[in-house]
Amino acid sequence: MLAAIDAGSIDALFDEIPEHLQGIPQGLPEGLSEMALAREFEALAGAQPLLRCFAGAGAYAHHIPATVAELIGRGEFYSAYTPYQAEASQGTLQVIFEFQTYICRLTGMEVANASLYDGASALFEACLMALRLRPERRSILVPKHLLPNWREVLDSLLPLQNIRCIEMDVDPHRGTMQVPAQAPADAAALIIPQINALGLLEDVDALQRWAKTQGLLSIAVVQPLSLALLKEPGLWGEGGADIVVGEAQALGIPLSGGGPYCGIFACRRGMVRQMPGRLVARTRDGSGRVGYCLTLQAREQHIRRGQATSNVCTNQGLMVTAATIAMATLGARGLQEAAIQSHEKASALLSALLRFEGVERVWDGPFFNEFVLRFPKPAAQLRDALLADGILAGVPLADLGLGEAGDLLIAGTEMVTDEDIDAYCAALGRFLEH
Amino acid sequence: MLAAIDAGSIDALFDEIPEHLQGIPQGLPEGLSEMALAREFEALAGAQPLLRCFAGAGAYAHHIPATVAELIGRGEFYSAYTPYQAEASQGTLQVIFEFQTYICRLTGMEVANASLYDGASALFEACLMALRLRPERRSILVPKHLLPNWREVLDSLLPLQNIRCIEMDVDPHRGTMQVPAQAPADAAALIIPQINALGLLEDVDALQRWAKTQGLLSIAVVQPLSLALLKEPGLWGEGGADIVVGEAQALGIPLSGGGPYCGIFACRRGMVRQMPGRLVARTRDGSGRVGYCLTLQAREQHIRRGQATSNVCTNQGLMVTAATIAMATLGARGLQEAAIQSHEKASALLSALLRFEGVERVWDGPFFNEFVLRFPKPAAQLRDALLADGILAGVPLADLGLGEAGDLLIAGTEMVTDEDIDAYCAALGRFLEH
Amino acid sequence: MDTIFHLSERRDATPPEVDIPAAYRRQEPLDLPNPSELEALRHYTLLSQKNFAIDTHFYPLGSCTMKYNPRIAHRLANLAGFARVHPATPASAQQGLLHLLWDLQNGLAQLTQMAAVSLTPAAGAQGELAGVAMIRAYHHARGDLGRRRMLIPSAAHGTNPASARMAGFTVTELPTRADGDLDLAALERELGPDVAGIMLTNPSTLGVFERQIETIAERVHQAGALLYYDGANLNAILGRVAPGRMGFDVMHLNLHKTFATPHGGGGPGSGAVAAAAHLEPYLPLPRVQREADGSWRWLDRVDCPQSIGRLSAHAGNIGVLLRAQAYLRRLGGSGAHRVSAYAVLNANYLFKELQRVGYRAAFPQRRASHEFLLTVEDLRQQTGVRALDVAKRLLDFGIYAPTIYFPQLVPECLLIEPTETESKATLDRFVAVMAQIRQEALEQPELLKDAPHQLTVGRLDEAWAARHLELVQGRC
Amino acid sequence: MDTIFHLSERRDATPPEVDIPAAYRRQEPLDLPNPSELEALRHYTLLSQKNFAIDTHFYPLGSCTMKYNPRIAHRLANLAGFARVHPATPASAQQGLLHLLWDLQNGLAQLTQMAAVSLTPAAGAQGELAGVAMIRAYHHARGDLGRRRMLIPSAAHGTNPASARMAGFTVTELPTRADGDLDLAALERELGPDVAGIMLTNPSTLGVFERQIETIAERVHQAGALLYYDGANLNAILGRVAPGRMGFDVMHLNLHKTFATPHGGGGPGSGAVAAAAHLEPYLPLPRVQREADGSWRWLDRVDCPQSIGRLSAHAGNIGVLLRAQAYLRRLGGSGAHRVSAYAVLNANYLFKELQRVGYRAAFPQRRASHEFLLTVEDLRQQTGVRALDVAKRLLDFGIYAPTIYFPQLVPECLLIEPTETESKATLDRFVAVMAQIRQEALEQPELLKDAPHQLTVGRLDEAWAARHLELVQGRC
Repeated sequence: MLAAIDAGSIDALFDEIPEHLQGIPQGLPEGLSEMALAREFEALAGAQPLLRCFAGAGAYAHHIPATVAELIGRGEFYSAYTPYQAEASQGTLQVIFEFQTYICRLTGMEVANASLYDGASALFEACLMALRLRPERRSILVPKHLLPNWREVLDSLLPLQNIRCIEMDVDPHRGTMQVPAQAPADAAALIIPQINALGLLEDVDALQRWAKTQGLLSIAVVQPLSLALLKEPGLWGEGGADIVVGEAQALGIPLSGGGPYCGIFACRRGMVRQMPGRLVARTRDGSGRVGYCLTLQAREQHIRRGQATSNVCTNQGLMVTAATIAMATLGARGLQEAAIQSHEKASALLSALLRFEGVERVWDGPFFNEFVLRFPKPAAQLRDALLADGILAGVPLADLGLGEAGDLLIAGTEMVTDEDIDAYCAALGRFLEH
Repeated sequence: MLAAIDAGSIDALFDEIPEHLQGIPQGLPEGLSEMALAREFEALAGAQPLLRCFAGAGAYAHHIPATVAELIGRGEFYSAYTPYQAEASQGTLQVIFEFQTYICRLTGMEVANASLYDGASALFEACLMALRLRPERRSILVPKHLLPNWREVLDSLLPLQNIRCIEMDVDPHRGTMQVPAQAPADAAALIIPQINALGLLEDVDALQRWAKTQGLLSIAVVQPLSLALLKEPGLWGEGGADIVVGEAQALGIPLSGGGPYCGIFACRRGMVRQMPGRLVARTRDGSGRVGYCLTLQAREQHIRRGQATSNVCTNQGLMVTAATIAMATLGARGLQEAAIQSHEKASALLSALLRFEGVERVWDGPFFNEFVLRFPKPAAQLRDALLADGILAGVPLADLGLGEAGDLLIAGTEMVTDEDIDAYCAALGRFLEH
Repeated sequence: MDTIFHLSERRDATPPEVDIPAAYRRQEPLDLPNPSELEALRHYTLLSQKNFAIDTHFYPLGSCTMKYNPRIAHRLANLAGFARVHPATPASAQQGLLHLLWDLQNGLAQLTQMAAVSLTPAAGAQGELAGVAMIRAYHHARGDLGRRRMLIPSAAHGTNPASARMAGFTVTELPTRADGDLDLAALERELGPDVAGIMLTNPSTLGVFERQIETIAERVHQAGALLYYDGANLNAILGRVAPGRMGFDVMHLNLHKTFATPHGGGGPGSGAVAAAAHLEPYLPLPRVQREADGSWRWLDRVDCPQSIGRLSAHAGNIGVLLRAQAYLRRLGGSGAHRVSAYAVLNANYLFKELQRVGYRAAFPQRRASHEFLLTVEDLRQQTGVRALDVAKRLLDFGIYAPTIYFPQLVPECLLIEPTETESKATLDRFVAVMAQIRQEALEQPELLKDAPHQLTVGRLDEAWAARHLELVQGRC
Repeated sequence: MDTIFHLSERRDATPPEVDIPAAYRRQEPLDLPNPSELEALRHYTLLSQKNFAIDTHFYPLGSCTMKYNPRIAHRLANLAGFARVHPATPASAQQGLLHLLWDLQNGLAQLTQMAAVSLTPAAGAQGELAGVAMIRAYHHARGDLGRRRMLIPSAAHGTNPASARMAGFTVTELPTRADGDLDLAALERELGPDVAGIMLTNPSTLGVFERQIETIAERVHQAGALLYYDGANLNAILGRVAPGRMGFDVMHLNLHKTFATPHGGGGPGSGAVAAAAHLEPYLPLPRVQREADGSWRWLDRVDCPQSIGRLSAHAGNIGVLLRAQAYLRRLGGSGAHRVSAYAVLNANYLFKELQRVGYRAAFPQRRASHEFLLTVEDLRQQTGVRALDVAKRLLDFGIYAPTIYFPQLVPECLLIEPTETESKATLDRFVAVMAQIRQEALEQPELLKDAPHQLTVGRLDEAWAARHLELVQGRC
C-alpha cells in the first residue's frame, strides 16, 4: 500500500504536521489481550455487590424482556450509522417510526421525535421550544419538586440564553404544586411533573387548566411506563399538555449507573417545525413502495447550522430500539401489568415499613410506585447501613436537597418480591434497634 | 379458529384419545413469569463459585473470543433447522463446509464431517467404522490410558454389537502406550491418543507404523487446539492415521458443566462412504451459482433406515458454528499463540508446584498442557480443600480409576495468570502444612 | 459468497518457538487464514443472513416441532455460573446446576408419568439407542437372552430401526391399516418369545393418534416384550396424555423439539430418556440424585451397577438441558397442557383450511394431531408437479418447506406441523400462499419446478454434489 | 413491511384494577398491540436485516469514523455488575465502575494532553455545548463580560455554530484558503476584545491538516480568546498529535467515533470534554476523583463550585463510557498510535487509487488525513450525475455512501473516510466499484439517477415525506 502511495513509511504520511508536535503517548499502560481485558472488567464488575434495589428518583429497576438485549446486540442495529441514507437504513427508520407511534399513543400526543439524550435534557429542549413558541417571554415556571438533578440541568443551560426559572411552591401538607393566582408576566410555560420528586401524583388537570388560562404552555414531565395506568398528558385538563417530555429508562433500558437512557419528546402537530431532534416520516419510492426517512431536517444543525432548533445531532438510537422492542414484547397487557405490579409492590412495601415504630409517611396523597417515609434516624445513615445487607434502601431526600434528614424516597417495581420486602424489614429492624 | 374446524372446544380436538388417558399434569409447580424465572436461575448460578480452573481431562478453560457468543446467539444460526432444504440454509451449510475445511487442515486429513455429539461418541463411531472397513474383525485395541470416561462409552456401546475392546498396556516408567509384537488376530484398529490421559505425548509415529505393519487401521484421538503445535495425524508415521476423532470443546465452546461439546471426525477420502454423520458439499444451481448442500445422505438413517452407517441424526450444529467462528477470529496466529501459551503456562505451573517438598512428577515425558503430580496427601482431599480458596486444582487420577491416591492431573491454558499460579501455590502451601 | 479461506490475509503463523521436542511437532506452519476480527465477524454475520430460521420464518415442518425458542432460556444457560463449570467440578461446587438438572429429571418424570429420567443422551437418536439398550439389558438381567427382534411400524422415523440395529437387534417392520392405525393382527402374528419390544410413537408419524394403544400395550406385555415410546411427537399430547399411562415402559424426549431448545442449524439436541420403575436400574449414567441432607450429587456406576453405562464423555448437553428446564419452569403444569392444546388447534385449523383451498388429506376422516399429512399425488398426475416442487416454491414466499416424502407410504406427501407458537395471522398467510402455489401448479407448473427463484441461490444440484464430492476448500 | 401495529393481535388490555383514584387514571384502555413474543422477535429481527451496518457493510463515511466496534466491549459493558447499578448507589457500592471511569478520564487526558476530563456529555454536540459554555464561564470569572462572539470556519460541522449559539454566543464565520488552510488574515481581522474563542477541528473538515495551527493558537491567545477543539476528526492523529500540544484550551472527544463505541443507528454517543488546567474548574459535573485512601467518588457542585453544572440527569452515557474504556485499555498507548497510522494509511491509499480511476480530488496537492474530499462536479457537468447519485448507486454494491455535500464549499463533494479497521481487500473492492460507477455515469447516467436498485426500497421521496408528514401509525 505504501508503494501505491509513493510513501516510504507510514510516518511519511504525516509530513504536513510539524514534527515536534508528533510522538507516541507516554503514561498509558500497554494494551491488553481480549482475555486480560475481560478478566480486568469482570473482576471490577464482580467486586460490586448486586443490590436489591429500592431506589428510584427517575431511574427504576424494572424487568427487561430477554428479547431486548438479544435484538439490540444484533450488529445490524448495534453498528448501524444514523439513518441519513434512508434506503440502507429501513430497519432503524421503521423502528423509530414505531417508537414515535408508541410514544404518541402512550402520551396521547400527536407527534413524537426519535428521542433526545435523556429526560432532563429533553426537558431543557422543551423549555427552549416553549420560548421559540412564545418568543416574547423569558422565563419558565418550574415546580420546586421537580427532580433536583433535572432542575440542575435547566440551571446549567437555560441561563446561557438568558432564560430564567421561576420556582413554583409546594403545598407543605400535600406535597404537590401550588400556583399563584397570576402567572409572572414573562413566563412562557409551566412544567407539570406527573409524578413529582416526592413520588406524589399532581392534580394535572387543574394545573393544565391554570396554565391555559394564564396563556402558558404546559410542559408535561412523565415516566412513560406509568402512562399505562395514568392519564395521558394529551388529555390533561382542557386540551391537554402542549409538550410532553420524559425519561424512557423504565421501558427496557438497564440502569447502567445512570446511562445511556432515553429522553422522549412529544408535542402537538402544529408545533412540529419547532421541535428539536430527529423525526422519521413514512414515504414512498419511485414505484410506490412504502419506506421511511428522516424528515424536516431543515430544523437540524447539519442543515440549518446556527439557526437550527437545537444543536442536538445524536439521538439515543439503540435505546429507542430497546424501548420499542420492550414495549412490543410486553404489549399493552404486559405494560399495564408492570405498571400495576409496580404500584402494588410499592404499596405492599409501604404497608410493611409503616409497621415500624417511628416510621411515618410525610405526605399521604396518591402515588404510583414511589413514596417518602420519615425515619427516626438520618436516611443517609439508614441507606449506608442497609448496603451491608445487600439492599439499596432508597434515595435520601436530603441528598436531593429536599425534605428533612430522616426522609427517604423509596421505590417499588414489579421486580420486588415478598422476600425482598422481608429482607428490607429485617435489615431495617436491625438498623433501628441499634 | 374453532368455528372454522367445526369444533366446540379445544378438548373436542382430542376426541380420538380415550378420555381416561387425558388429564392435566399434577405435581408440577405453577409456571413462572420470565422475571421470576430469571431470578431463580440467577440465584442458583450465583450460588456456585467461579473457580480458577486447573482441571482438564478432556475439557479445558480456554479463552473464547467475544465474537463467538454474539454470533451463535443470532437467531439465524440459533433457531435454524437442520439444513435439509439447502437453498434456505446456505449460511449454516457454508459454515459447516468451512468447519470441515478447518478440521481437515488441522488434522492433515482429507475429509471431515459436520461433527458428532462429542469426542467420546465420535470415537465410538470411529470404532464402528473401522469394523465396517474390516468386516471380518471383532475387536479394537484401546490404550489403558485413554480417558476413562471415553473408555466407558466404548464399554457401554460396543458390546451391543459384539465388539470387544482389547487393552494396550502402559509403560509404567514412561506413562505411554506399549504394544505387543503381534496384534490380536481379530483386531480392526488401534486407538492412538495424542495426548493420553496422563497428559503425556505418545510416540505416534511408531504407533502408526506398528499398526500399519499389523494390518490395523489407526484411529487418532486428538485435541484439535493442540494440533496448532503438534504433528497432524495425517502425517503420523508412514501415511498417517486412517480416522481422526477428537473433542473440539477447546475451540470456542464453553465448559458448561460438560456439554454441549463437539466431536470431530475426519478420515481418508476413500473411506467417505463409510463415514457416520452429516457431510456438506459444494455444488451449483441451475445458473451455475455456487451453493452448498448435504451430501451422501444415503449413508444416513433418514434414508437408509436400519442399514445406515449410524443412527446418528443430530450433529452439534451450533457448536460447529462456535468452533468455526472461534478458529476464524483467532486465525492461525491466534490458535498457535493459544497453544503455545497453554504449554508455557502449564510449564510455569509445573515448575512452581515442583518447588514444594514431597511433590513430584510421576512421568517426565513431553507434554502439551497437562501433567500428573504426585502429592504427599490424597489428591481428592487436596482438590476439595482448595475449593475453599476458589481453586479447582485438577482431577485426581484415582477419580479416573488411574494412578495412585496422591496423583493429580493438572492442566494449564493461556487463561492462567501469574496471579493464578501464586494463588495455587499459596493455597497448596496452606494445605500441605496442615 | 467467498469462504473465510478466500477473503482474508493468509500470512502463515510464524514457526513456533516452544520446548516440545520437534518429533512431536507440526513441521509446516498452520495453513489457516488470519482475518481481522471485523472480517471474520462480517463474514459470519452475512452468512447468517442467508439462513431461514424460526426467528425470521415460519416452519410448517412436520415431525420437527419448530417452535419458538424463548430467548430468556438462552440468556440463563449462558450465565457464567453455569457456562464456566468444568465437568470435573466436585458436586459441592455445582449445587445450583445439579439442582436444576434434578428439577428437570423430576419434571420430565411427572409429565411422562415415568419413574425416573436420565438426561444424558445428546440427541433423540442417542436416547433411542439408550432406550433399546435398556430393553436389552432388562431381558438379559432376567436371563431372557433370546429376545433379539424389535418390532417397528414401517412408517416410523428412520432412527428407530437404525438405533435398534445399533443395539444389536434385528428389525421387523409392521404394516399400518388404511385408517392410519397399526395393523393389530400383524402385530399379534409377530409377537413371540424372540421379540424384545416394539418402538412406537403416538400420535404416529402419520399425524394421527394410535387409538388401539392400550390394546397394543396389553398384547405386547403379555408376550413378555416391552414398549418403547419415540418422543418425537410428544408435542401433540404434552401435559395431556402421559406415555407412562398409555403403557410404555421406556421412552426418549426430544428436548430440542418439545421443550423449545434451539435446533441450532442441526444441533445440539438432547434426548432425555425416561423409564418405568422396572427399567430404572438400566438408565444411562450419570443421573442426579438428591441426598437426604438436601444436597445433590451425580449417580455413577457404583450407585447403578445395572446401568447400560455412559453414552458420552460427560453428562450430556447440559447447556441444552438448562434451556429445557427454563422452558418447563416457565410453563408449569398448566402451561404444558396449553402447549399441546394450541399445537393441536393450530394443526387442525390448517388441516381444514388447506383442504378448503384444494389440498388432499392422506387421512381425511381422522383428526389431525399436532401435524397432518397431505398428498399432492393428484397434482403430480395432472401437472407433473411434485411435493418437492411445492416445498421449494414455498421458500420463495419466505416460508420454510414442510417435511416431504415422509412417511414413505403416502405418495407425494407433505407432513405439516405449525406448532403452538405461530399466530393465526401466520397460519392464514400460509394458507393463502399454499392456495396460490396450487393455482400456479395448475397454470404454470414450470414456475414450481425451477423454484426457488427469490433466494440467494436457485435449486441446488444435489446429484452434482454427490458426484463431485467437493467437501473441503482447497488452497486458494 | 408491516409495522408492529399491523401484524399483531390488538385485543386491548383489560381495564386496570388498581387503587389509584380514577381522576389520575387513563380513561381508555391502552391502545397498543399485544403480539406474541415470537411475533415481536421475528418482526425486529427481520427489520434489522434491512439495515446496513459496520458488521455487514463497509462505510466510507467521511467525518463519521465508522470503525469496527469490538464485541468484547459490548459484552463487558453488559456485565450485571455494571448494568444493574442504580445511579443513586453510594460510591462505596460502585467502586469498580468508578475505577473504570476514572481510568478513562485519565487515559483521555493523557491522549489529549489536557489537564482534566469530564465524561458526562451524552454526545459530541453536548460536549461542544459544554466546551463553549466553559469558555464563557472562564471569561465571566475573569470579569471579561464583553466576549460574545465565537469564530468558526465556514466549513465547520454544523453543530459548532449551533452549539455556540446555544451557549449564548454570536457566530462569525471564517473563510478557508484555496489550499484548505484557514485564512489567517481574516482571522486576524476578526480577533478582538469581543471574541471569546475559536472552534476548530484539525485535521479540518476538508480532510487536511491545518498547518498553521501553532500560529493560530498564538494569535488567538494573544487576543485573549481561547481555542476549542472539535474532536470529530481525532482519529487522524490519535496517539500521535495531542490537541493540548497544538495549543487548544478545551475540546470534546466523540467516543462513538474515535473510541469505537457503536453508533447504534443514531446513538447513544458520548462526547467527553477535556480541558487545560485553566479551564478545569468549569468542567461539567459530575466527575470521578480518586481519594487519598485509593477509593473513588463523584465530584459534585460542592467540590467544583465554578463548574458549568450538570448536562443530564445522571453522569452521562456510562454504558458507552465503559465500552470506550475497554477499547482504550485494549489498545494501550502504542495501540492508539497505530490507530491513526493505519487510518491515515488507508485514507491515503484510497485517495491515490480513486484518483487513479478518474475521480478528482478537492485538494490534490495535499496529503489526505484520515479522510479526503473528492468532487464529481466534472461528472455533473458532463452527464448530470450528482454526488447524491454516486452515493445511492454505491448502496447497490453493498457499500454505504460517503458523506456528500459537506463541507458545502466544495461542489458535488464526497468526503471519504475508510478508518483503520478495513482490510486492503475491502478498499480495493471499493475502488473497483467506484471505477465501475464512474463508467456507468458516463455511459448510462440514468442508472445512477434512479439508484439504488438492489435494496428493499428504491430511492425514497424525501420531499413527499416532508409534505405529507406521516409521523405516526394511525389506527389499523
